[in-house]
Amino acid sequence: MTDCDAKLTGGGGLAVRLRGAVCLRGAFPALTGVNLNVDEGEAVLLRGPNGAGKSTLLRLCAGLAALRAGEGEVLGYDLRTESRSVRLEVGLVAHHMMLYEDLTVVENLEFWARLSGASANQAHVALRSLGVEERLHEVKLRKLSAGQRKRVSVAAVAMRRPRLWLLDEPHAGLDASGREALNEMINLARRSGATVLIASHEGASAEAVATRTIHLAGGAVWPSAPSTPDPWPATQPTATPSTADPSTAAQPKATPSTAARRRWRSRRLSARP
Amino acid sequence: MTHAAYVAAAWAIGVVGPAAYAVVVLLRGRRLSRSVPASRRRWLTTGDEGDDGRAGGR
Amino acid sequence: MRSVLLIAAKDLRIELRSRVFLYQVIPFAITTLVLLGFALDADRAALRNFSSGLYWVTVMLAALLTAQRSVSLERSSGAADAIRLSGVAAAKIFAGKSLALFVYLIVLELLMVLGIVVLYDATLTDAGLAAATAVVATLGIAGAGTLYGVLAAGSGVGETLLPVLLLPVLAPVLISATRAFGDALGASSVNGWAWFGLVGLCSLLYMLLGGLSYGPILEADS
Amino acid sequence: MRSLLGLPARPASKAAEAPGHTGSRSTKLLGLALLAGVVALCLFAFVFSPPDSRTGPEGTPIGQFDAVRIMYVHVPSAVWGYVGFGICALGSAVYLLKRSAWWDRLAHAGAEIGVVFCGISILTGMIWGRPVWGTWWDWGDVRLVTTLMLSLVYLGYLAVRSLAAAPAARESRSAVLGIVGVVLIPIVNRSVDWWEDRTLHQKSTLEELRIEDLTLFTLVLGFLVGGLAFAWLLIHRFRVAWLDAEAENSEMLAAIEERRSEASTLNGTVAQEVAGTATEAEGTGTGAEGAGTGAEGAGTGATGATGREGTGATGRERQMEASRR
Repeated sequence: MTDCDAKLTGGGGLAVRLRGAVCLRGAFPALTGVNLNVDEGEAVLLRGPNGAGKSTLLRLCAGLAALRAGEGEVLGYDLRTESRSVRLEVGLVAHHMMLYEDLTVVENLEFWARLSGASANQAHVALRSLGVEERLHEVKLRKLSAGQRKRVSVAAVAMRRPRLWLLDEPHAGLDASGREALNEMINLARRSGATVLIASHEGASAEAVATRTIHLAGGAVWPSAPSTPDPWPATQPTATPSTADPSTAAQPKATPSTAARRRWRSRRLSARP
Repeated sequence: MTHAAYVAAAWAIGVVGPAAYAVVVLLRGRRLSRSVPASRRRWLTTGDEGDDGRAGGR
Repeated sequence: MRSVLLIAAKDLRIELRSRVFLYQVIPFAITTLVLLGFALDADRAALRNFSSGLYWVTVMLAALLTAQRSVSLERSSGAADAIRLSGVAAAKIFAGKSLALFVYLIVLELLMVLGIVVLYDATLTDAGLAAATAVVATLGIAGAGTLYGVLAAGSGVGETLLPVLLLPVLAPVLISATRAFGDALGASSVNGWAWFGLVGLCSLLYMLLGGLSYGPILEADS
Repeated sequence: MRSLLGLPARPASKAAEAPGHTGSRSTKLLGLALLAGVVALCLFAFVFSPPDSRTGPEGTPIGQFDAVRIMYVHVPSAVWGYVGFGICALGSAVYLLKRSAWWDRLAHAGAEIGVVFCGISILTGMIWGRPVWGTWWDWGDVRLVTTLMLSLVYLGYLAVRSLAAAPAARESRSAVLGIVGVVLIPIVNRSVDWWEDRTLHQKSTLEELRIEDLTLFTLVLGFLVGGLAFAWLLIHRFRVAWLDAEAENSEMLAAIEERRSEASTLNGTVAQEVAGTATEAEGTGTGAEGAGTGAEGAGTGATGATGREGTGATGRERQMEASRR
């Protein structure tokens, strides 16, 4: 619809690129036209009130929710046509656990590991790094506390070594040591070049790892504050809106220039009868 | 006429059934037509003749 | 093939742990057999004559329960999303889920054969035909149940929608399996193996259609 | 009478602009032909064609007498009902291959009309069976049982279509149901056929009746009139399905607009967090009005919210349309 769309086909360095993305949940428009660019290696914090569309945005980036309108690319794959490739390379920690209550911790992880082609060893490494104690490995998930389950479900994602991490309220229900372990894991992933999107209400824990914050409201991105300094400089340059890429002009990054605002206002007024 | 009651009942169903259905379809079409602009109803914009129901392209 | 077995084994293991099958589905089947006996006034001759039909009606009803259970297992935990994220082809997921459903139903049917022998006074005159029919018919029931279970559950009103969708579609299996079983139980003099062929054709079609359309159904489920 | 309904008096004022119905000139001609056909069929069925009064070898009457007149309704409605299911399956298959909205609507229309016609066929069949066979329902009658099973399958199809869901999800689900239903036709037919070795339904109604010329002609006329009714209903039902989707789509657009404007009021709180852009909240708050600014609204300087609002209604509408195809 605008000239920035013409640039969409050129990939390169962007982990997520959404233009006017509209997503439905049932008959409800959960996303109402999201424009978003995320560079590879960034850690972006998504904030916004309940029902702002954060979870759906993450599901969209995971290739699980279908685009109703607009365009989107994740890790260079088109969301409409190559969602299967997207799914193989992302890891989603969602509200629900994505684990079976009646299987033990190890059984759960080994099932997912073998199904997605990871090794059982990776599962154990992931469990250890999230601080799930050895004695819990043979316990049914049903008998774990909420915090322990969360650790297990993060481990189930971590062992797949995704290139894009999509974390939906990952800190909820975790104690201090759990949050620390999680943040460490996120940072570790970023150092190896992964990109992270975190939806969170709990500012402090998530901001510790985020390189910038994006606000969602009413299913669309709201102009956000300038990015906070990056505590873990990743391989990619983190200064997001490089002047070279005009497509970032459409992304609500900084305050719109007053001139543009004035122009728009006058046009709006003149459009009235 | 033999079996007059049966014949009458069958014909009543056979004629009234589709007719009632047609009324329902027409009324629904009228109600919906109000909320959809004429430009989105191709069988109107392509002219009144020769439309075989292929409304709205594919 | 490996992922098919993985998914099926996972389902069976969960079933062994949760005991839903043992404590809910099997008692349901026995209760149904007993109730049908009461409904026919415990008339020995009638029960023996109709045992094959009553048997398959009970299997269908139990299949509804197991199909629903098989779907809710994935959906309640959000694992349906995780399976899609694992990138396994839809046809393989379908095969795995169907295989697990097939195993439960076969176990149930074995028990129910005992049930009709004891309760309805049926005698198994052609065990080979009975076994072949049961295996093939159950494949079809499992395939259709898996496909329609996901389809109905995705629309949000699975509990009421699944029977409405699944039972008419399974009608040919019910008819032909009943006839073949009637022959195997010595209750009727039709050619059971011809009916067995029809059962096989149905099952083949269900599996084929299920494998092809499971993907679109799963994708619609977002 | 159906045709009369197909010829509504146009509101005189805005007739040429946008008549508020699903008719067009061709459907009106079709409706006229249908009306004439119904009149002719009634004449032939009740006046010209004779009752079926044959006698058996021993001189006992074996004919159906006047009950044969039910056949002129029963047989065509069964055949056209099956055609409706066939259209549904065809539309569903093409939809799954091409994801084309057109074929999806066609499948929906076909299924609904198929259920109506098959329902009529079942009812009239029962009414015919009572005097001729002496029973309302006969399990040995293959076609009756098959038709009922099939109608139930397509009732399930309509049930799925009636549920609130994302359009794409609903379309895929119902397409699978539509295909499975038709694949079942031969199997259900075979299985019920074998169910009873003999079947009350004659292998071919026409042969069995040893029909006189006029009876045969009336039956053929019944097929033609049934076909006209089928076509008329199919076109109108298709258009209603199309309108339904359009209305649903514009409702969706309205919901999106509403959600976005609701967001801008909500943004009082968000904007406070976003110190630099706090003053923008009321500037972009009335985004819906921005639609008039056209596609150039997001020029080079306009960023984020401003540009989006400007192109919102038109651009998104186009995209939604594209995604539907």
